[in-house]
Amino acid sequence: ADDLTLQLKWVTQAQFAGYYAALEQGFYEEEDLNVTIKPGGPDVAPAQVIAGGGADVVVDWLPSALAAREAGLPLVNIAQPFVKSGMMLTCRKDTGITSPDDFPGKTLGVWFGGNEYPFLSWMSTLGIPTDGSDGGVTVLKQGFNVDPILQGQADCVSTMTYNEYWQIIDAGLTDDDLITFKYEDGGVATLEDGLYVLEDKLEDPAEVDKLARFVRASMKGWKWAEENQQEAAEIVLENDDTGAQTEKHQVRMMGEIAKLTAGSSGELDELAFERTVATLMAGGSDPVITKVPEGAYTKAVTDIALK
Amino acid sequence: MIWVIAVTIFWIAALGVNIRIANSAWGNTRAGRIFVPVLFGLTILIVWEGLVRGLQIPAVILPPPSAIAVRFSESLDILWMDFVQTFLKGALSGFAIGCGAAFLTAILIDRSPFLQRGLLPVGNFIAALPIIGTAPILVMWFGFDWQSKAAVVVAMVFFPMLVNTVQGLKETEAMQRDLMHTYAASYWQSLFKLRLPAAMPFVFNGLKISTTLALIGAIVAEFFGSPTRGMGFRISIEVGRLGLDMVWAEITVAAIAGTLFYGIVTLVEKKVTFWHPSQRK
Amino acid sequence: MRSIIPILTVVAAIFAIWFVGSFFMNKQWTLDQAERAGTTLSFSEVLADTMTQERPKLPTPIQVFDELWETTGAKVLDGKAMSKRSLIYHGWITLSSTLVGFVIGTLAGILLAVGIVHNKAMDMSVMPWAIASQTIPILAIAPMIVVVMNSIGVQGLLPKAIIAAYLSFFPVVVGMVKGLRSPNAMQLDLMKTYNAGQFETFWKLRLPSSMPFLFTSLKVGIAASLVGAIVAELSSSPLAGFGGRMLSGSYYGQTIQIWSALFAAAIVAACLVGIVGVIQQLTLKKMGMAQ
Amino acid sequence: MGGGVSQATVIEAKNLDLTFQTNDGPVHALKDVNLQINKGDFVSFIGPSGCGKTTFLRTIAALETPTSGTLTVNGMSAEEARKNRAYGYVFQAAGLYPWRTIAGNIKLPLEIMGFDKAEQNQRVERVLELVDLAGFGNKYPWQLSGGMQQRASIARALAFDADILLMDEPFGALDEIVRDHLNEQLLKLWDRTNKTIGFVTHSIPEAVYLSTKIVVMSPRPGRITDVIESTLPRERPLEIRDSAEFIEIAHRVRDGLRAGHDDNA
Amino acid sequence: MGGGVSQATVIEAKNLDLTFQTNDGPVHALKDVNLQINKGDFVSFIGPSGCGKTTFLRTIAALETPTSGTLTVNGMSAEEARKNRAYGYVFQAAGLYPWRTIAGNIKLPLEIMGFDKAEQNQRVERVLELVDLAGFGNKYPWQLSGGMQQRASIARALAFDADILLMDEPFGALDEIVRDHLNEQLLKLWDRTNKTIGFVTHSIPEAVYLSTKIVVMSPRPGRITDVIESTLPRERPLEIRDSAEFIEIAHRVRDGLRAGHDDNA
Ligand SMILES: Nc1ncnc2c1ncn2[C@@H]1O[C@H](COP(=O)(O)OP(=O)(O)OP(=O)(O)O)[C@@H](O)[C@H]1O
Ligand SMILES: Nc1ncnc2c1ncn2[C@@H]1O[C@H](COP(=O)(O)OP(=O)(O)OP(=O)(O)O)[C@@H](O)[C@H]1O
Ligand SMILES: Cc1ncc(C[n+]2csc(CCO)c2C)c(N)n1
Ligand SMILES: [Mg+2]
Ligand SMILES: [Mg+2]
Repeated sequence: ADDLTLQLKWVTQAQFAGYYAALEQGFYEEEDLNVTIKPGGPDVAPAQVIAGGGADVVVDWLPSALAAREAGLPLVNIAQPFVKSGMMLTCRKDTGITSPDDFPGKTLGVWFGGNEYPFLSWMSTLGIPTDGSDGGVTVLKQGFNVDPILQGQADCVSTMTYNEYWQIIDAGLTDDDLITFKYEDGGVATLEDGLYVLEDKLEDPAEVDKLARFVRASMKGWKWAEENQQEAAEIVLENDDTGAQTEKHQVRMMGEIAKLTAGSSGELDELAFERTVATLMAGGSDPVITKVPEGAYTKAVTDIALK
Repeated sequence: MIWVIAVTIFWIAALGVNIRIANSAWGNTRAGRIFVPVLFGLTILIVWEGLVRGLQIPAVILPPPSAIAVRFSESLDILWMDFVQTFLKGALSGFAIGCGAAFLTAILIDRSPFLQRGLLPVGNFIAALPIIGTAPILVMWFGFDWQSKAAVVVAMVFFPMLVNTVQGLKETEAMQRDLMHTYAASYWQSLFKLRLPAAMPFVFNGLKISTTLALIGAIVAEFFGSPTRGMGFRISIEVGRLGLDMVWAEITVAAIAGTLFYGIVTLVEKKVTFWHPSQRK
Repeated sequence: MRSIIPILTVVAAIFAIWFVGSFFMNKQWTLDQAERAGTTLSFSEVLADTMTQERPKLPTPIQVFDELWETTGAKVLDGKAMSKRSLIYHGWITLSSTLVGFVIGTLAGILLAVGIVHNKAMDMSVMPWAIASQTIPILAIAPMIVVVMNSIGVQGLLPKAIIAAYLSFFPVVVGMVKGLRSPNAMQLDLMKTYNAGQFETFWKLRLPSSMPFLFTSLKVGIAASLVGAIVAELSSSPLAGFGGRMLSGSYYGQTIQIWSALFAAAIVAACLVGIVGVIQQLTLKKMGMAQ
Repeated sequence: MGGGVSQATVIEAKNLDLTFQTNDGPVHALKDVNLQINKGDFVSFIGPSGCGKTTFLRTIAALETPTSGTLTVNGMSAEEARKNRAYGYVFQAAGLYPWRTIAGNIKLPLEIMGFDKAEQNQRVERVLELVDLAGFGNKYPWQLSGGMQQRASIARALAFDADILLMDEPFGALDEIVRDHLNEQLLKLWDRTNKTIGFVTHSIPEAVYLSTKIVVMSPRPGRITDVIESTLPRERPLEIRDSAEFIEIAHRVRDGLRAGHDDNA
Repeated sequence: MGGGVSQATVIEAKNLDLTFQTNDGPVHALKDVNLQINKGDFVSFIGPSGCGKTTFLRTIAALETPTSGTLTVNGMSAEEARKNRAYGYVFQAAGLYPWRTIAGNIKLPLEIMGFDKAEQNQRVERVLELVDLAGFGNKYPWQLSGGMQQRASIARALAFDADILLMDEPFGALDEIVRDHLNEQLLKLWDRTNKTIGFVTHSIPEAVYLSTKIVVMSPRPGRITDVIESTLPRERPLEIRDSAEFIEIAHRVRDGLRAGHDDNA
């Protein structure tokens, strides 16, 4: 069997259920692959791991992958299991926010590390300054959780439809207390959770074949997970090393994730790619990428995998 | 390969020079004492540069010092802004509050052996609470701005400072105390004329430990939420986009600021505890 | 032993303040919830709620110790001591890298100190940089160390141990340099009158006189090593150990979990320091230096 | 006897007992000590190491508390006398504060007792002169030899001019010539000011030369074995040490000492 | 004179000069020192504090290097003599290693010089006996009184039986009775073994009682002002100290001392 290591972007959770499902259901084995899945964490940069040779394939978001590419690390998207973005801003209604027009003067929690650019370009399309000047918003670098909105330190925080949003609900706020703004709706959604490899890997046909088998098995895993959500969540729980996840939360997350992967073949949608690039290049005074990336994705792998 | 060999040769040569200088009469002059460590540092930088180039280590893993220097000089304004936020606002204020409070607490509990016996072990226990756990809690309590960073610093420096000061206040010799006793000196007289001066070497020990803790505490706390500036903020976002040259530029600022801070405290210590045997010769 | 009562008093006082703190910090949330639900609560209802919230701003000691028991003692009784939900499992992960790191850091520290004491060039060049090295935020370089070690094929325990060692070597260097230099002029002169070599002077004079300093720095060093191991866990994969627990607790807003991991870490630190203390007592007694 | 100017009792110990509790069991440092010291007396304590000389001096200074028995100083309890700053004490080691200059060290008691600045400076000048250290006021203790430090500590005890002076082997660290010189100075001071002096020494000639009363002590338990009243005149040139009377007193002291020493290896 | 057994020169200093460089400028510790010490001599050095006694002894031991002049020990340079372990040295303070028992401390030089285990134990026994510490071998230094510690340090210097013994105020911390006793013991040892001894003291009677040659020194700069050859016989009971001859030598030493002392406050 061929060895292959996959580095996740985040900790073990249903966000990555497809890969764990493929592993546990033997889909990788069927493709003669011996896959190791490495969970990530907030202090793990997948791009750095792959640069150091610690992984063959990484799960990453397009903004940070493109940023890494500009920094000199030739990451290439080989497949895109997520077709929709799950990122949104969640605000408390009692702050008086009913639409993005109410943002000025408010404090917003934003995830950085590449994810701030969609936000910044969104604000710049809305004409709201983010540099602390009058009539603008105050931006906070949000940590790993939703405390700022619970403690009232921020009026809105970044959330994922499948995760942080439910943490707010679990903490005791209700759907009615909250109002959400999806990045999709603002037209600034970026491609999340794609599979990336280093460019030189694609020069070797044998490697490409291996990757194709990997993508094929992974997509099979994703489809299986979409159909068997309860079991998929349980598989995730078994693989969680921190022992901190709960079944309730993972089952719910699996349901939300399924909405984002639904209908995906794994093939990258060029339009979505170009939209993301446009968003990132528009972003504020210090854009994450300065020139249109060349060769940042390839269809070579999915072409074989989906044959 | 050429690079690696060149680097090795250079290293050995530089080390040779250093050993020579250190053992010569020059090594005892002020210039020598500055030159030797500087040459040592330069050697490390050049070896680093050579290895990164020679082994073609990708810049996204370890950038060469030259790239860091370029980034440093191009980003002075950002670095300065971050420095003000993290060091001047977060670390310094936390250092002042934490050390000041610990000093006063030490004087207060010094009168009560009961409190000392109870508070010091518990204090040591609390001091062992790792910052990684306390920082998110304090950020949750004190908000995103520098106040929470100062709080983290206070939590980190309080007990090392307390333990050292309490220890220092005990550092008088029996005879020195007896002397005060023969003068029927009051509590405050013997505090100010005997015990505080005698405690100073220990107080400075605590201060020196606290300088490095303060900076690290303020930076690490920013990983758990911050406004959009600060050294920790910059490091964490630049890691996310593989701007490692900027990360190292910030680390450089941290190392310089920390060493200077330490050095200044050491200088003050020299002035204040000039009489202590460890400062003589 | 005469310290027991004072310690208990202080602990009791802290718990009292802690309970009061829990009440005031968690109160706002309780009141907000009630307001949203459109009910008003009596004081005792507020009090009861602040003591039992699921995601309190400040959990009460009871909640923390309940959780500690649930994840340690109760797991042992269930025979699941090494399950992933057991703090014993996570504690072991942290402890193993702490101990390996401590050994590496201590050995490196002692070697460096020996070099510094015996070689003037090393003395002059290394010390300022050792200080500078400790002002570097470890959290920033930990991921790089992990990645770099990874790229040369070192994985698992060792990268974490190296980071732990990085934090623990410094106190050992400082303490040992002081200790190895603690013999006074007369003690050194005595060795000279016997025409003893550097090696004999080291074994028979410098090393024994450095023992009290060594142990003091070992105590600091082992606590630092634990902190290093926890920091390293944030950038290691998979996320486990006390560091992993704190982070995932923080990530999911599980304050009780953070606090219990925090306390578990502090308890382990206290035990480690205590063990070094016992070894110190025994050694110094055997050497006749404890009176 | 000895031409004392006044005979009021200054220090009186009755059936004094002092036991230290140590890890190895109790140490009986003073047993059944009875002694009366009058105004103007110069009393030397002599005896083998560990016989309780220091302990007795410290008890007078209220630095130790007797286990039983009574002790009065100036008619009050030792503790009250201490609070009244009735005595100056010179410790066995100099014990100067290293962060103060010599002058600063001598000023220390003056500051505590609230003398004004001018008075302080004047007194510092005077006592520095007295112990032959004029000009060394601005040095720090570690810049002086052991003997000079010891003299500075004597100056410190003299500065505030207490009526009682308690000195624990003040001249132990000095060479014979300086010692002779300071012995002379001390005698002059005592003669002029009529202070009461308690003085611990190991040297028989020194004890005989200085004292009006020599207290011989013996260890385990620490007790007074002999009290020898000196028959020497109050006026004592150095040469008196070659006189037959001097040698005879010295012999008596040595015999007393040796008797107490037999059980002491 | 003095009935020396052999007259071979053991230590010879010619025009010895030693200057310390300090922050406050140079200190001229030894100036133009000339001295010859023969085999079997017992030489005492006496002089006011700071006159260079310790410095001279340390120079002989090659612990200090003279600035100019020549010094030979056993016909070789002082440094070579040190490498040959030609002497035992007793420091002004006991300086026992606290982590070793008394026996362990005495074994220290024996271990370094590579004596075998049995020999080590035997020697430890013997020298402990010699300084009256038999039975204390297993105690730690802090369990002994200052005087006992000092004796242990003498035992340590005697253990490896060097031909030369250099002692820097070895009895300074002892009371008179113990001191007398150890003086006697030392004389006996010297008489029996014919060692060459260099001995620093502050006590005139001690110097006179012990020595075949008394070197009087004077400070600033440190130099030898007088060398007095003793006319006392080699056999010396304690009572000899009351003899006219003794008193006469003591007077000579005191005069020499006082002469050098006049410029020294
Ligand atoms: N604080 C103490 N605790 C226990 N024992 C003590 C204490 N102080 C003194 N002793 C003991 O009391 C005895 C008398 O000691 P003291 O210091 O009075 O003797 P000394 O006559 O002054 O001796 P020296 O001539 O050596 O100064 C000794 O056996 C000593 O060990
Ligand atoms: N290491 C040194 N550095 C500078 N000066 C020194 C040093 N050692 C001694 N001296 C000075 O040299 C002079 C002679 O000192 P030394 O110790 O030989 O005197 P001593 O005769 O032994 O005095 P004491 O009787 O007090 O022991 C003194 O002035 C002393 O301050
Ligand atoms: C430091 C850091 N914090 C948050 C995010 C945002 N984020 C990206 S994936 C993911 C998991 C969703 O459950 C989250 C929270 C980030 N990228 N980096
Ligand atoms: Mg005494
Ligand atoms: Mg000397």
